[in-house]
Amino acid sequence: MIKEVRIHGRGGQGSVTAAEVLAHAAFIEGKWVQAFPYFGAERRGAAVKAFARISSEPLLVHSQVYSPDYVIVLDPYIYRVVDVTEGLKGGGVIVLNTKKKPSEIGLEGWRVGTVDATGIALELNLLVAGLPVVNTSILGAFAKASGEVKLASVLQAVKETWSGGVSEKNVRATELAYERLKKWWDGED
Amino acid sequence: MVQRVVDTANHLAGYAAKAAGVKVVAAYPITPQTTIVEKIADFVESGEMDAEYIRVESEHSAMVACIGAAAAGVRTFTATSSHGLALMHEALHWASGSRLPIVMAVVNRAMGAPWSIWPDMSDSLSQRDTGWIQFYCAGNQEVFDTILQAYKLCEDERVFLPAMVCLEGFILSHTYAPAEIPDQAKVDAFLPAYKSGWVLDVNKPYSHANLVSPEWYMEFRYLIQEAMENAKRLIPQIDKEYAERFGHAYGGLIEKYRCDDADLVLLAMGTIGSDAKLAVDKLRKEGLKVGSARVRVYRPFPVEEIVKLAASSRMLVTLDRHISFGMEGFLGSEVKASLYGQQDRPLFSGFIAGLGGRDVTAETIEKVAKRSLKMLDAGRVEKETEWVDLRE
Amino acid sequence: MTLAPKKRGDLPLTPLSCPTEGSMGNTGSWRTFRPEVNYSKCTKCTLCWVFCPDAAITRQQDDSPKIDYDYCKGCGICANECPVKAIVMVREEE
Amino acid sequence: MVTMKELPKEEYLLKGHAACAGCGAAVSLRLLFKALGNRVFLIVPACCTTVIQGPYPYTAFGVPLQNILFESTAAAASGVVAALQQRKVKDVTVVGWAGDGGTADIGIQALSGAAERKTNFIYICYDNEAYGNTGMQRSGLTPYGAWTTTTPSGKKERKKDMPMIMAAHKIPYVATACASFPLDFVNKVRKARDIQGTKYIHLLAACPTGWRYDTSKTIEMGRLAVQTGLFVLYEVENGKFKFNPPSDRLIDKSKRKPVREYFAAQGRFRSLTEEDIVTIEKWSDEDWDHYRKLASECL
Repeated sequence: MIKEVRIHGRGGQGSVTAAEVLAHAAFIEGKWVQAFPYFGAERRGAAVKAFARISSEPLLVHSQVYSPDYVIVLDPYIYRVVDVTEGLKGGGVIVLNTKKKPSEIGLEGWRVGTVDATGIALELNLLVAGLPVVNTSILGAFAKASGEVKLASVLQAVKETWSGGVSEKNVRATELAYERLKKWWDGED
Repeated sequence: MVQRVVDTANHLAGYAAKAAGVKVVAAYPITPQTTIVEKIADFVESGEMDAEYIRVESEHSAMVACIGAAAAGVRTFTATSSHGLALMHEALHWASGSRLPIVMAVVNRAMGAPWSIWPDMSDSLSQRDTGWIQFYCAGNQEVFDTILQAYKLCEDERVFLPAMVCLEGFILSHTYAPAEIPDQAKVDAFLPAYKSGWVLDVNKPYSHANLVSPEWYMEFRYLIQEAMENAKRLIPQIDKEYAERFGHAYGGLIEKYRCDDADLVLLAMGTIGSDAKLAVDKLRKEGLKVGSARVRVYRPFPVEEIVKLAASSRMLVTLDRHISFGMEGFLGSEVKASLYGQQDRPLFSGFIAGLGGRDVTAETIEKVAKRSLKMLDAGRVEKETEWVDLRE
Repeated sequence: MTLAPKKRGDLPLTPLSCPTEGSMGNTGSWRTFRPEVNYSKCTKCTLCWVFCPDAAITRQQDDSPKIDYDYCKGCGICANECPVKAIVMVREEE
Repeated sequence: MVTMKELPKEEYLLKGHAACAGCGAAVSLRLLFKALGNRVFLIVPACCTTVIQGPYPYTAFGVPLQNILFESTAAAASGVVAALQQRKVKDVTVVGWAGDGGTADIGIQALSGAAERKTNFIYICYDNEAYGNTGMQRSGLTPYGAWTTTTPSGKKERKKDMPMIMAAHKIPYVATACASFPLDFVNKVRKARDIQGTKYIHLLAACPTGWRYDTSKTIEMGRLAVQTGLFVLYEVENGKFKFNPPSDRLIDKSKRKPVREYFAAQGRFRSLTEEDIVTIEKWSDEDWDHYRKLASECL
């Protein structure tokens, strides 16, 4: 069984890192994984995509992701300019970083979860070059929304990617995002 | 202890250079190769790798610096892509003519004009006749393993030739996947200390590669051809030894998948050869007797393996991520050339696919196979070369 | 050092050439004029030896020159540079 | 400072080599080995020295010599130096020996890169002011007005100032030299050997075949180039410019021979006009002014 994830963000928000950490978390659980950027030149600020595959068997596939099972949206505005549901499988889950409630997004018909990852970053002073870091914490929300990876695995992957204070803050942010996810389909709106 | 990582094929190429105990790296950055040399720069600066990293001013100089370093007695490594490889062209000839066992990672990228940073194999396949051994990989682990195997092969006295280890840009180079980095002591046991056929030595003051008249030039070329034939014999042996030591095997020259009773065999190189397995599984479920064969070594070309495949099947189909303008894809040409001496040749059709990063999915490969099966049913091939997914 | 190859099996894997006097043969045959040393005039300044492009002049024990006619190409630099004109160029047939 | 009689008798450019009669480069190679002995790796691109070796299976060179691609002398040296560093070999001098085309034209990129990387080697450009090996075609170092086979009516542009280009790389040692002043050359090579980093020596190598003069006049031609002030012997050591003898005695223009003596001695300058000569002399005066300024700044 292969599960495919697409991550939307803007250049500089760490979409590719999010895909890597997610893949790493699944790898810790003994899964076969891939993580890769959209094949192109990434430019700071421009809309970008990254992908992850999580599989119970070795991955022979090397083509791009066309019909993901999950979509993660790092940027609160990008869903207005990019069709984040493109190719998304029926019943697919979308996890967005936004202050809004899932019902306020306007993505009717999809299983939408939201979390204010930007707010969490500001709260914890988790900033890089003055910008809030949201790419790791949202994986906590994704873990809860999808059930594809355990929160503990995500935290482990975060600890293996960063060290010291940065790691601690990322861990805390991920835990908070896990706790604060609002799921439309479970009546948490 | 085995180190289990999730990392890109490019980073694994860097890990392989480190594991191989490379002493001189000379490289110039180019997308999508860059993360290989960035990784090596990190290794060298952190002291994890005891090597000189020469930050040369061009790919031409990268290859020539490797030639100089290899001639001065140390193991060398470089990496490039596309136009960088093209710029090296004459130096590639000089390296093989000098019989120096240089190993280079080539991160396949299309050639311009126009600019493209996306993968196809026209860069490395254009270097077909330079006297370099060419490996094509289909996964991150294979990139690591093949680099180690390449050193073992190139430094064998029956070979003493340079080798390219090719991996498709982005598809492998920038894709994170799990891989194992074996214990260093086990690598050292597999790969002995650097060996080359000659070395600059004040006690043996030879002039290397001065003018050779027509009286002997041909014989020196013949020696290279012999070395290539030797390499063809040795690659499966080295792959087997590697599998015994490290548990990863790649089929030597060709990785066959469900070919034994196949009517039709799909031939490809690189990751298309991996995705082809998915297509084969699907077609088999439909009762269609299709197999796939991934040509892992393009030079020396596995003629005998192709002949065997032809003998056991009714149709061979190639998927080339390459076009030789005015002809067809190289893999197609060479598969056919391999079979000319055979009686009862199978049908053949060649497909051009995936140029400049056009995605080749399992569904695409399935479509190619079904189209070819129709020709097989009809007993004739309408058009020997077709372009897959070409827009109207 | 290895001898000249006679058959393919004698070749090294790549051309490695051995230091040899007369790598281009007996280059003395290129000559039209021949330098001759008048040892009674020679001051043993060694300039002819220093400036000979062909290493065809040996500096002897007493610093006087000895010309190797097997390899001297007859360029005439030695005669031109000799401060006391102790070397003269003579036509080969004379 | 070495004397003539202290020069070693050993020859590492062996007699019977394939240089033209009267070859300035061949004299220079002999002197190079008199300076360094045989613990030398010589890197040679396509140039006259490719041919001078003679054909396989023989070579006229008694030191290890790597023939390499035209534009890549300094790149090959970079690799060799890195390997020696890894092998902890310290008693071998790496020398790149390239012609003017291989240095100032096709090879300038690799040379500039190697110098910028502080590669520890000596680079010697033996400058015969044209592509001699292929039969005298114009190079970036062919002087103004000179005939070559590709400038049949004389070159219309000035020669690149290669040693000053190298000095601009802030390498520790740049020098000019000529076999006509053999001890000066030998001393400079030995000095270069003992300096860490990239050392560049620009060596004027008179060529009877290409310059169109009698083979016996090679040493005289180099001497004349210096005496007329058209070629100036100097060194730039750690940025400090210094005239070397005999150029240091020619700062006063009246001490120099007239430039036309140099032109008259060579067939390749046959098409120079009076105006050309005046122009060249003016350029030469400007060069001297520049050098004099550099020298006085460094006092």
